Amino acid sequence: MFPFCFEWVWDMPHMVFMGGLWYALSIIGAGLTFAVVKSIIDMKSHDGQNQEHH
Amino acid sequence: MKEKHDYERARRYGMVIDLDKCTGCGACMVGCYMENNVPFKPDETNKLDSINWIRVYKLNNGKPYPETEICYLPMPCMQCDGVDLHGHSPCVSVCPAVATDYDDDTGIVSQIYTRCFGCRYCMAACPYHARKFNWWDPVWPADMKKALSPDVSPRMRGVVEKCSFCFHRYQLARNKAYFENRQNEPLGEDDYQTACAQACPTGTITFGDLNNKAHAVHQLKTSPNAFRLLERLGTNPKVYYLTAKNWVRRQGDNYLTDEEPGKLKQKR
Amino acid sequence: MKINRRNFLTYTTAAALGGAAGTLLTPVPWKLMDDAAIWTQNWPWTPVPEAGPVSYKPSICTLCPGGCGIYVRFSGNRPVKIEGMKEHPVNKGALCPMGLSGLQYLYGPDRVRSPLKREGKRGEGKWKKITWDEALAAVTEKLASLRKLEEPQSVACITGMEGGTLPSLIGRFLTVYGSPNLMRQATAQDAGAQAVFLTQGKQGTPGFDIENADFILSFGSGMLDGWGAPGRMSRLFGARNTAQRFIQIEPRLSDTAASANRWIGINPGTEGALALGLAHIIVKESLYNKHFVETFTFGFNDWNDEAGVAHTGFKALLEGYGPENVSRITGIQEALIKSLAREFAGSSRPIAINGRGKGALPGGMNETLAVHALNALMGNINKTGGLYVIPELTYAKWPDLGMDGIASRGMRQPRCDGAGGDLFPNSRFLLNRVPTLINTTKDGSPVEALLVVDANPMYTLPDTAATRKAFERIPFIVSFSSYMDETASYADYILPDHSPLERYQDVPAPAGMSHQVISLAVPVIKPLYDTRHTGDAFIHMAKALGGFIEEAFPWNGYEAFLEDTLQGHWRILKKKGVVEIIETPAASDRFTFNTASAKYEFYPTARAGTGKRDSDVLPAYAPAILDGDEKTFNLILIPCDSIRMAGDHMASSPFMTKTVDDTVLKKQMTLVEINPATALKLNLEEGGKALLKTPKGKASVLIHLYEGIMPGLIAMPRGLGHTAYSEYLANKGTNINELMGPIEDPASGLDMAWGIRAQLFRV
Amino acid sequence: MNGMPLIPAGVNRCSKRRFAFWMAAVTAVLVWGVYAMFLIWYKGLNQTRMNDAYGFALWIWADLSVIALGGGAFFSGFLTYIVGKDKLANIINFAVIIGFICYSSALLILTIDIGQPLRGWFIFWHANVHSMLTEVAFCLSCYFAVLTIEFIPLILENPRLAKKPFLNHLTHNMHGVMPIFAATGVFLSFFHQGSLGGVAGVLYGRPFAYREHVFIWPWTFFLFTWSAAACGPCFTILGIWLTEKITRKKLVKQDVIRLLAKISGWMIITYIIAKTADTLYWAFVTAPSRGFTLMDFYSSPTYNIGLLFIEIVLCGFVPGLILITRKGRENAFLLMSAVILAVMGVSLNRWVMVLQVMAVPLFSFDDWFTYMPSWQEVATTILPVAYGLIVISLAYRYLPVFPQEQELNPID
Amino acid sequence: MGSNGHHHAASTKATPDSAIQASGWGVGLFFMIGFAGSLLAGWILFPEMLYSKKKQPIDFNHAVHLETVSDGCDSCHYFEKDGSFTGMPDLSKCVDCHESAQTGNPEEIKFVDEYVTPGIEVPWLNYSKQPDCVFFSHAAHVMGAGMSCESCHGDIGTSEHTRVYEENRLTGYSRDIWGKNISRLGKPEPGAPLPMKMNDCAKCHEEKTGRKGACFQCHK
Repeated sequence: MFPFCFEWVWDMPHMVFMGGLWYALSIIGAGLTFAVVKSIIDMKSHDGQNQEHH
Repeated sequence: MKEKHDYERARRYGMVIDLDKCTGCGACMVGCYMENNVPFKPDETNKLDSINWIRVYKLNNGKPYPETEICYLPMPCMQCDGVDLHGHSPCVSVCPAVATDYDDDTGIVSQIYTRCFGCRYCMAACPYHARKFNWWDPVWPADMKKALSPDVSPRMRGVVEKCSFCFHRYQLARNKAYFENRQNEPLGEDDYQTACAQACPTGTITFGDLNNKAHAVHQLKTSPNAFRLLERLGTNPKVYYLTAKNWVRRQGDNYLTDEEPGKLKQKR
Repeated sequence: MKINRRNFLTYTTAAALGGAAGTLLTPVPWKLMDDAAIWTQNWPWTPVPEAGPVSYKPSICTLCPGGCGIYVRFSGNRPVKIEGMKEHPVNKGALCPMGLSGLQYLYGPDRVRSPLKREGKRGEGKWKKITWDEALAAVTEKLASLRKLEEPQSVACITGMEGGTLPSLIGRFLTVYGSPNLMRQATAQDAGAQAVFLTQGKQGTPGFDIENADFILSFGSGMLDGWGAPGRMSRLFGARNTAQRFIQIEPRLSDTAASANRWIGINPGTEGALALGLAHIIVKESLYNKHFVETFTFGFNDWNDEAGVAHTGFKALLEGYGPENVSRITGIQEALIKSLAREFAGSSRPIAINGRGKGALPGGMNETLAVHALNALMGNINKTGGLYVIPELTYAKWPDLGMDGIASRGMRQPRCDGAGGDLFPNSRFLLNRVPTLINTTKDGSPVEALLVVDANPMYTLPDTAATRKAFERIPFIVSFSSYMDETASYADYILPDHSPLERYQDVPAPAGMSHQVISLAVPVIKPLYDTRHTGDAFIHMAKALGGFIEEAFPWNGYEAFLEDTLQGHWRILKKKGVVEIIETPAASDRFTFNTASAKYEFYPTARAGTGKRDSDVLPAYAPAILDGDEKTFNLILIPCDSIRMAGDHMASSPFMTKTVDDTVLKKQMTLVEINPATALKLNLEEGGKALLKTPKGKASVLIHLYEGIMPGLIAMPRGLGHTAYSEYLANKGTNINELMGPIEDPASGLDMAWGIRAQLFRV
Repeated sequence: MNGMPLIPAGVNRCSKRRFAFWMAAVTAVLVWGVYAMFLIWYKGLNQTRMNDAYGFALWIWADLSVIALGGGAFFSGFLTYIVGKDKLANIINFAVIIGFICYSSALLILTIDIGQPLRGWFIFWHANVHSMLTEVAFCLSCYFAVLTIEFIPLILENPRLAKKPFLNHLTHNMHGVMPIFAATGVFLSFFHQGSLGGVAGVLYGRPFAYREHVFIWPWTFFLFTWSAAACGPCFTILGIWLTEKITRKKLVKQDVIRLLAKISGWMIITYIIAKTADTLYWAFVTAPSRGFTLMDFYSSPTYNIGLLFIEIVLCGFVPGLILITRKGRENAFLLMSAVILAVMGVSLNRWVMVLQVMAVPLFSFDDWFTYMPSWQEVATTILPVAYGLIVISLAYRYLPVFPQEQELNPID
Repeated sequence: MGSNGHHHAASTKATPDSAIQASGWGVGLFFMIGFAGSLLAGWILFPEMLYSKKKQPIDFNHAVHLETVSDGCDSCHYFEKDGSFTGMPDLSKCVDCHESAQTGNPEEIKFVDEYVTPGIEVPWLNYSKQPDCVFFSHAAHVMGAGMSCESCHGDIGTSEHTRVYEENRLTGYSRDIWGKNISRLGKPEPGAPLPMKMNDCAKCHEEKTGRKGACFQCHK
């Protein structure tokens, strides 16, 4: 899973497979972080007022 | 260093089992149990949850009395080299946690019980049913624990185990070779033998390095009577069988009605 | 910022989230996750075998009469494995599953760990631990009281078939005590020994030089099913060269038959007829060794005795065994009988062997004589590739016995099994007759006290129900077994012997071996439990009985006795574990026979006597009268042996049982083999449940369809159905002895049963 | 905290009492399953009737099936957020919930199915990238994370939670980035549905399962993804239909259902044609090269050739043809029959690819292997059903799952 | 609990509505409290709790022994003829010199009285004990690779007292295997024993032989 794990080898299968994994994880992580941070900022700027959506 | 490495890669331990010599006595199984700390339960008659690293199958030619013939077939782990001999044996490539691995030095497929988390994918992958799962916690009654060998670690429930070609004996032989400063020489045939080969009273099982001309298996495997089990699946087993009986050979693999064993080589 | 009820939850949640986030940045979750996995890798209930320096100790396997050489591998001071001894002349490294799993007998839960005295009812399993002093005193007291009553002959002792000097020691004890009743269960080897005595006048066991024979004709001997020394037989089979022919004759495709060059199915129990039929052809076609027959044999041709009475010879007997007749009896085609006879006679070193399966059942004397006659016809007596006689080992002289009147009178009493009496003068032990004799005695039992050593008659004797009934009538039973076997669990006292790896035991003649090999099993470890060598126990009892009985045992223990007995061999045996005596008989000796005629007797004069007709003396074939009427019991049940199962007094080890196929044993049920054609008639299916009935008993069994068995037969494995021992060995299937009774051979009194009539119902 | 409504505004829900009664009944089943689960964890897999021949059994089938059926979530997400089928926004919530249930169940089953649950994390930490199972585990857990993220905004729309400003903003912002999550979900789903197919397809020691490869993937890889995308929406439709029957309300407009059914129908038809081609190639080329005829694989009374017919024709072509025809979609009976057949078909396919693979003997001296699950296996397999019912009930009661509900069921 | 409830009830009345809602700063503060608290607990308290501390049965002085023996470490820790390594010497080896106490050292007297005289093996706690699944060839490392004892076991030969043995309460293994440092970051102090987890073996193997080695190289 990590390059410092026992089985890790710097070869194509690892880079492609783990690349895909970390790519997906980082998108999920970035998306979540974005939503949380933006919500904190929005909350401050809207002074705690609820927002209408959809 | 490089040369040594290449030399080591050249080793491929394997077995030649002469079915015409096997009397079905079961000594290989018992020798294996004792050597490898194989557990036992009060009832071992359900062969599908009975741990055997080598199991002797009883084949028959299906003919009525008195034309009936039977043949015993000892089946350990085939230590497959896998498609194109790359070490991707059916089991190794599927293990999600690298609990089973192909050792390039010896060609032996390892199984690390403490790494295995019991998904059993390797068992689904193995066409030979060589792999056994520890459905139960192993229990050694009374003083039977005292008979356990320290060379092989006892398994816990929930993991898969299988024949290792008595790899610990290879380790011990190498250990001795280091001590005697002959680690760069090839191991002799007698230095490393499996427990089943040693226990077999009729000399049915011959074990050695298939790539080493000095070892008996090197020559035996080229016999016209030699075949391997389910060879057509492309598993490339390192266990060869010898028999002069065509019906036995036919049962060792699958053939369409118009196919003859031994005449298919050019096809693949 | 105020904390109140409303925001308390929010703040707590915040703190918890902070805590969770922080914890993820500490080693706690990660280290615990790793350690938890490591914990599963070292569960406290998964044993960790202690490592120690590796060493090997040589000894002999004494789990069966084979006497194979073994090495016990040690890790530190723990024996961890048994491997075959390459240098041993018997097995040369080969071992059977029983020998390989020998450590399970040492460490197993079936061991009796101290002397026990019965509490509660017999066989109930309630025991009281007692000391050795108490145990020995109790037995000695009983023996002393019987002696006082002047009934020493009412003490009987059953020993195992392992041989060695221990039975001699016990025999000596019984002799000075005053009882002739030393017994053991007779085997095919005993039948062979009697045949050797009758034809050659020698006391000894037959040895077969299979190593050098080029044509082996086995009349149902399970050469690879545990016959003789299994290690030797397997090794011989593996090393067999292509010139060697091996023909197996039996009604079922056994593992031996499967490995033979040719398997010939035969109607069960007609092997004697076939042997005579083969002899017929050999004689008719003059294929026999004329020089030997004419010069060194007696009774081949018709002859007149000193009184001038004309007698029929062996040749005349054969007249009645023409191929047509024999084919009808045996079910073998005439042409095959002829070709078999020619092939046998045409070989340079053919040998004929009999004794069914492992050889645990003696079989009929005439059959054994007929098979031996085949060897004699070819002159293959006492020569390479032929039949040898292994003489009984002559031990060094022990001090002379002094005997009082009680002892002498006791020794003159007839044996309780009738062996050696008027009826069966040539038999030495007829344990198979004892249960019936006890059960038919009106009041009391002729046996007042029974000592059982290395034997388990309550399991091994045919007709278990009758045996049990007889044992119920024996007031005092002592078992010296190391294991809680059927007899031990029924005894009043158990004085446990050491287990094989803990004790000395000499093996003077491995079963079936063609020459003398004396081996010595030595204790490789100190006894694990509070056990004592049975030899020591007997010496102790002799000393306690005092007087001349004590004087007959000047040794301070069994080891000293053994040393004294083995004399010159002792030192070599202690050092090497084995003495091999290959005495090729000198040309002159080869044909020295101790019979009345000083020749090999086709007509055994030792069997002749007043009122005996020639047809009683010559080995004619007579069909065995099986129990049960043919109409009701329309099938025949035969026992079958497997090297994966122990058939005798020892139960199979857990590992042996583990190797047994699920077509033999499933859960707690025995599978019986039956031909699919027969099964079809009886509406039986593979794996189906059935009730098996014989005149002796009934059992629930499962069906296994097997093409390799003659239609009309049912084969049942021997060695299952133990009722004692631990859960690892007990309650596995049916003991065939519950279904089969003995059939007394009119010629020898030995058990000649090879089967019993039976019926099988689908349930 | 009290006073604020828990039930979304503008909709009717059954009485608390009735709801509690229903929940108690389902919870009883759940507790039975949980008990069995703990038994298995405590005593080990000997509580099952799996054996060395049947290393994969009921659970793995259940696992593969729920994942296939949960495929409605990713495929609906794909259609809604990426293709832009806006109409499907009306069922996307429900599809996500079904997906969430299916995937959480699948993960739960996996934790009981392994012999050493405490070492389960080895599959991530010590991953063997060549193993299809690793790919399954990775994509499965990542996609489960995605589904959770997709589910969260819906939870946050519960009127009581929606009052919290932070959560309110969070809902809004998560909706904003949802297409990205959906895309990631589609990517992950594509691979793990496929790798589940690969699990069987790469087994070259098992000629019944083995399929020829395209690059590194066996044909089953694509067939599994395809069939999940095809039949998953049918399961969503089935779920909606059942919810409507139980609540006795119309919750989704028929045109939405029909659109989904139409897409599903075309997916099924194309899938089953591909599946047929695959089967023919396998039967006439792959298997014979290993010495097997097709009928060797169907020689058991249980596993006979009828299964193949049922899977391909009855549960493949039939529902596919119904769903691609307008009349078929507009006839309620035909529509639901097709939906049920499709769901059965994909489940049967997973059954065959797990259990029949194990049952087929490879040696002529072996017999067909048989297996009957123990009650513990059955209980733990039913457990997810009870769990799913609980989640759906709670979600339906407290969350605005069906945007069209208010419109279709106006409160007087 | 009760008093808390009372406090809350009392304060609710007096607070304005805005304070009833949790304040952003308050949430942040509590978050930080939880965060910092768990960090402290995880990094400081946890390692203390994870390991139990055990004393060796005898306080063994390696330094003194090394002075008196002729063959260095090999005098007591040696190879058998089959190439296996004996590890901790058993009592029979000690008895060669210590049949009776040689000095007035109380530890030695204790050793003789408690172990030598009754013939009981000393239950030494092995700092380097590997799990049962591990096969370690001393011969390969010492004979083959020419490594010294110190290179893995540290300067144990110069120690005058036995160290406290820290046993992982969960796994039962010595802390030495994991490495003293709970984070396993940084290098062990010079002279200290090396950590002996599988990764440590693999790292060295990769450096020295170019390969981490196959599983069966070190597992049994």
